[in-house]
Amino acid sequence: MTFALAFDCGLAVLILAMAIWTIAARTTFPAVVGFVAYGLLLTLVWMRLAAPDVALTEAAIGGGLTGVLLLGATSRLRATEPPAVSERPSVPFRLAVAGLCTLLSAAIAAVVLLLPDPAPTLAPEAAAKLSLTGVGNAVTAVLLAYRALDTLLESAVLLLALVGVWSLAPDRFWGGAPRSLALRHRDGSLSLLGQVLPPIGIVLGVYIVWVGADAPGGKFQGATIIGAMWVLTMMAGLQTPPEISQAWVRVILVAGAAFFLAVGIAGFWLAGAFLAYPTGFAKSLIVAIEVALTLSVAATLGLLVAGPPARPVRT
Amino acid sequence: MSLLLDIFTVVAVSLGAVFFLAGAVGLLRFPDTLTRLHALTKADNVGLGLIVLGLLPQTERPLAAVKLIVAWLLVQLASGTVSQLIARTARRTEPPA
Amino acid sequence: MTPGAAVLPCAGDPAGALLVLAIVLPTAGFLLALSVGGGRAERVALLFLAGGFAVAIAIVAAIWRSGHALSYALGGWTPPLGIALRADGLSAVMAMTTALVVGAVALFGRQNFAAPAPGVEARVPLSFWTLLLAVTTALNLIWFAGDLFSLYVALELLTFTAVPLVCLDGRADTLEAALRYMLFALMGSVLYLLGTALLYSAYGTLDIALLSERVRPEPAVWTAAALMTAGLVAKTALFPLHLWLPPAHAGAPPAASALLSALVVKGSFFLLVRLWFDVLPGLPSRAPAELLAALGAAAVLMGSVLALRQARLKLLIAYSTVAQIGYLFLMFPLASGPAGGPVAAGALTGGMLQAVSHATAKAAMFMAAGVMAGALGHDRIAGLAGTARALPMSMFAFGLGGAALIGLPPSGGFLAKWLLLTASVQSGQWWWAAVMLTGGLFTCGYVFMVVGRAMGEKDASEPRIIAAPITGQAVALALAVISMLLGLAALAPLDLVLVGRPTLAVVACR
Amino acid sequence: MTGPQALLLAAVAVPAVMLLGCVAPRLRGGMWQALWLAPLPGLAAALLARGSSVSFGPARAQFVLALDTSGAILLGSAAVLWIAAGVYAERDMRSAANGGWFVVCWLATLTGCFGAFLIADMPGFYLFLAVVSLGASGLILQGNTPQARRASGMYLAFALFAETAILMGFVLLAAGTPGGSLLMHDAAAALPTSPWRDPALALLIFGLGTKAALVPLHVWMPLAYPNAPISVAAVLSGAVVKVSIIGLIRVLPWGAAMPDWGAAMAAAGVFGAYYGVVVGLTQSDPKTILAYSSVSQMGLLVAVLGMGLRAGDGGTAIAVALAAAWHLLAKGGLFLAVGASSGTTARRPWPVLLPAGVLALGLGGLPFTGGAVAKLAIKGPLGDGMMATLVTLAAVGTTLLMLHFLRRLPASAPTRAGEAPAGLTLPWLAIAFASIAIPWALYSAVIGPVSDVLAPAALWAAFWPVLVGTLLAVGLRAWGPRLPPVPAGDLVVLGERAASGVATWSVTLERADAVLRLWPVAGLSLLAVAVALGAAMLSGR
Amino acid sequence: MTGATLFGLCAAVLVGLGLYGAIVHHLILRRIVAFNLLGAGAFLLFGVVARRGTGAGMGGDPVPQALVITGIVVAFSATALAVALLLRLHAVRAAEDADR
Repeated sequence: MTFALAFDCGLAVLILAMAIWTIAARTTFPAVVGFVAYGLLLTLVWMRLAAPDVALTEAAIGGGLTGVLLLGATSRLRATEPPAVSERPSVPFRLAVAGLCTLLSAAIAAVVLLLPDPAPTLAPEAAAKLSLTGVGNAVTAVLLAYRALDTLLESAVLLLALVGVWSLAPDRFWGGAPRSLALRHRDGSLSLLGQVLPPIGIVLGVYIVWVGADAPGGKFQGATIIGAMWVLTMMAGLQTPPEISQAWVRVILVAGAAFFLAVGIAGFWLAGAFLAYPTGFAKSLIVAIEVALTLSVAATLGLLVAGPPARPVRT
Repeated sequence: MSLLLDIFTVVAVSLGAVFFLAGAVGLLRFPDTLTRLHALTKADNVGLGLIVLGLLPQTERPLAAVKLIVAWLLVQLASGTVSQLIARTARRTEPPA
Repeated sequence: MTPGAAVLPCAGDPAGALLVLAIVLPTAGFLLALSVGGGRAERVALLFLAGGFAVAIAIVAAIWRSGHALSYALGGWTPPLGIALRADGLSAVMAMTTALVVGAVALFGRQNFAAPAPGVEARVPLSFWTLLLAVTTALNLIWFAGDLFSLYVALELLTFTAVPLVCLDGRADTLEAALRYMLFALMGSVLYLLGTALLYSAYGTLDIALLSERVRPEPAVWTAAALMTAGLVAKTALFPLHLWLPPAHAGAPPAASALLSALVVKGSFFLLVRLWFDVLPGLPSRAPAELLAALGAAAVLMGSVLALRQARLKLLIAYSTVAQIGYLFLMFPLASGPAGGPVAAGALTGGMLQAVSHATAKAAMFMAAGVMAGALGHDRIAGLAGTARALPMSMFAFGLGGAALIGLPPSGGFLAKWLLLTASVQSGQWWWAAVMLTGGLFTCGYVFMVVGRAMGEKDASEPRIIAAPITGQAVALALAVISMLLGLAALAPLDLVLVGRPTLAVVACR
Repeated sequence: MTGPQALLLAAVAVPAVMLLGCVAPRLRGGMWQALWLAPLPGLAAALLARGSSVSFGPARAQFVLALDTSGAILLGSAAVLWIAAGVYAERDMRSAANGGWFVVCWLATLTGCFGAFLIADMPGFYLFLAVVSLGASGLILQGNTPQARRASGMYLAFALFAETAILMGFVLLAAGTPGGSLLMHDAAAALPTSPWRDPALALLIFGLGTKAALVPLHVWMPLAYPNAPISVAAVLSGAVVKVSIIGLIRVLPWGAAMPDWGAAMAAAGVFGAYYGVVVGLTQSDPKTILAYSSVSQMGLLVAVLGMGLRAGDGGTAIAVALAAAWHLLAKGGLFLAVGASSGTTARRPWPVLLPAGVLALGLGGLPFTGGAVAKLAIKGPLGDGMMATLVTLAAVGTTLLMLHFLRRLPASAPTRAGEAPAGLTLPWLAIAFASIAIPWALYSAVIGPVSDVLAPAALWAAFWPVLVGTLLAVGLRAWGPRLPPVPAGDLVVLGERAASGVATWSVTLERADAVLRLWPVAGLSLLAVAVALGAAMLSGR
Repeated sequence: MTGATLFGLCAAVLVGLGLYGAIVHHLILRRIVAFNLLGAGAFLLFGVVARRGTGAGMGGDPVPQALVITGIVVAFSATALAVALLLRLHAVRAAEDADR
């Protein structure tokens, strides 16, 4: 057994332990904490799987923002968490569920073991066409050229989720700002962090977007960091969420997707196909789209964490 | 020279790992939040510091070394703030031991 | 970078650009409506939906005239690396239905979801109009996308639009219904996603056309097919996975219910059809198809009986949807006979026609029920007396929609039933015919129960029935009439459905 | 489009357009006066458009109207009845509370009835059958009593069962028809060689037999007619029920002999003929007695169809159509007579009773009435065997039943005091006259010279069953009260008990649904579906 | 056994665990957490597929990696929407209880 495999084994065991903890924990808070740890461990797995782009995304979104969201919900729901054990399904029932889950897992595991060797891959093809896109990071090429449609839709999905979250506002608060994220008890150290970290974070985020064209990184990762910085300042009480009816909020939210769509449509005339880039401009357009999307995605992520409007419009 | 540096790295990283181990034991064994926090922060600061220090000679480019140091500083900042938060919350919610 | 002009491969069919347009138009509308906000979202939505309607007609015409499928390689990147849009007859028919029903819902929604004052933005109108555009994007993508992962994103897009529509009124029980719907649909999506991962692991592509050439019977495919089918079935609310449907469809505002029942459940169903008959042609043998049909049969019987037992009109219609979804699944064993045979073609056509017919009829019924509930102030079936006299147009729409569900000629439901019955006779599977006929009887039962009540004389003690605006009633009636005449109009779509299906010969269905 | 084609179209389109006109409340009010006009194009078509056909729509699913001889016979006589009943209904029902619905249902039933007589393709027939059933159940509801509601529901339930069977029968017919024709004529011709011959025939006979009140599928009939308004009972018992006869005529293959199916139909029909008489004798309400008489008479018509099928006799269709036309007019007339008699005082019953008596005994075959003509017409298909004897003996029973009816008629009379208004008696007298005249005219037009009917042997053959029946009636009068009372609708009581069993069963289903919709249970189902699908894929490789 | 296969098996188990949690838990927030666990399992499966498809000098097939990035963002949107729904439901319930 090589050292690497031993490490992988240890990692797998830890992840499974965290997963079991997350499922089995008696109350919600430790479960969520377990989930965040699980997300961070997964980041390591992604590194082990030679997927640094995914690792960045997982760390930023899977562990980070999802964790913030879930922890926030946990603390807000703590008062209402019923201790009811009677609602839980009976033991035989849970055994039946467990049995079927095991069967499903076993089926997937069997397929994993039986996978063809050598595995079919698009890596050579992606590499061969990479020069056409001008970028150096194949993942970015996939996201913004080969499968640009998915990315375009994904930005629409984020916006749509935001519309969905907003639609849950009480009518009287429509157009107002989401509830403040600031902790109930103001804390000096947090506001210090809120002042020190964001400049660094924003630089880091921009850097990740910028290198994304050629090295691991990209808009979602960078945007998440920038978004997280925003959330941090809001939590530190240094900023309040903006009112959602303000025009600039809307414009920032929509700009990224709209720009992407516009470039895609322009491709009809300039490059002969929707979402195609004209020769020689591919890289610059891709970077431009990434930048535009970064801002919008960061704003969307921040507002998704902030939740629906909960304060009346200031007049 | 490189051998010396390698030995330095091994020693420093191992020492860092020991601190982390101690921190983990403390986290599991200490009775209340504040003492646990105490164990954890010590491990974090010193352990991570030693590991970063140990890795510095192994970097190929200066930029990588800067990155490592920045990572350490950021962790310092974050863990300092978070432990502060946890400690305050603990003092508010837990009865003093 | 290689120099030269033809760096990027060119896209396919020029008419294929229509497919792009069908997706881009509502997306652009969604972005525009969200950014201009205010009271202008409605106007933006109507404008872009009208454009979408024209595009749908153009697509149908292009396919009908050329007799073969349209395709478009996005960005000029051909599969497997890139994503292709593809429209065959099936997708064209569904796209046309979408344009029709979404258009009707938009016209119907104008009275309920107008801005409170000119230029003033309010929660419900803005949400409704943006979501309506997003639903169109998601559905068109489902009909046209040729890539299993893009279809996953489209499915999620559809879920994210459908869920907020369920709880627009913000009451606790609709919120609960929406949450339950959301979580169950998410489980279904993950199962689907697992299946796509397995397929990619085995064949290195997610393109439907390429997969159909490469797929061989082996464990990865069986597991993938089982997982994806289960996930899609959960999203389609096939019995016994219908837990979320009745509360969600009954609780939503009428315009939204119409959309959900008519189109949203058809999205995952359509994907299932794609999966079974395009990705895995001939692969899933009789046994799984029969399992699906058995669940469908249970849905028909259970849904119908429960519809009969409901005290509220919208719940009755929702349970009727459960039953009608069951019908759709009866086509699987019938259409997975010898591929290319006239029996399979007839069954496939019948199944899709059933989907379209149910879409228009059910939308009309939900709208009519909404008008009645609005005028009565409740939707208790026991208190419907006098509605037929007060709201004859809505009642007529409900009755016609019901007749289309029952399958009276010349409705699309009749033709669908006829084709499916014929297929079951010709393939020797008469038991599915028995299920269809029994279900038809139950359908008569619950439709007549409502119509009979509504035709009764109003008790003097009941509060007065408020007059309802004419537009909504007219839209419902128009949809009902369309569903009733679909059997005549559908004679062309009958062949249209089979356009671009190399595995199935284009033959007359009888 | 030629003139006859236009007439065919108008026969269906005029009532249909009037029906659509009812959407406007103002037009609906004015529709009352026009009720009697609606059937006129049908009458004209029957007289002038025989043999023509007209079709619409794309070639693969044509909507074809065609008028063959049997269709023309039934259409014409039905039109006469609808006109008379329309006049009657206008006088009788106009002031009813729910008048608007009455007109709507009346026109729907009329459209469906005429459409069914004219249509030549299967989907069209199915459609018109459905329209007729819906309209008719709505008309029965106009009786506006709890019993009427029960009767209406029962009528609809049976109609739906019948239509379900008919739909499946049609699907089987079409599946067995080479070339994909949907015309009933083509399908019937291909039936003897169809691989689905037996199930198709079974379903069609079951379905159309239900519509024809073949025992034991007759139970809706004695509930429906007595509880419906008079005019409604008249058209339902006269015209509407004949839709089943035209359906059977169209779908049975007259080119080939099918002894087994023919014999089965004949046996079922004759059984019904006797059953109707026996149960009818236990009834006291004249309308119920008439309903049971309809059960009996429809049984006879089915029996004749069966005998014709058994022998492969091509002339059966026209003979049965003629007999059906007679029954159509006579039974319609008798129901109107019940209405007319309820308007007269018990002291002067004769102006009503006398013509009613002629009609009633005509059903038994009284010479010189249309009944005797009808009897002679069906002699051919019946042959000379045992079946002929049984049918003749059934005429004795019919006479007996009809005399029972005549005795009960005045007894039920004085419900409303005063003279019957002319609007009520005139249509009735007109129908009474038509029912005598039309069969004669038809016989000479489509079967043979009238002298056949007037031959002494034929006269005697028609007369003696009436005589025997009359004698028996005198005997029965003494013995009658001792007959056990049978509830109207006899077997239906058992069925309703079974239905309540189904209702409790549906409560169980509702509980099961509630359990299945629990989150964990649904989750378990999801897993189970996935695993089962996987297992099925694995097993089916 | 390679690391990729190991993590593939790990993914299979995670899927089972996630499904179990999502079905059995009676608290909706726990179901949401379990759903995220389940989703991560599915993404991990993609990651394993990507890792196995090394070639052309890349550590893995970039296409599944890109799919996972998209998938993670979609899953986050789903979580955000579900959490918002849950919070709103509780708020409305609490208001209704207060009214009563």
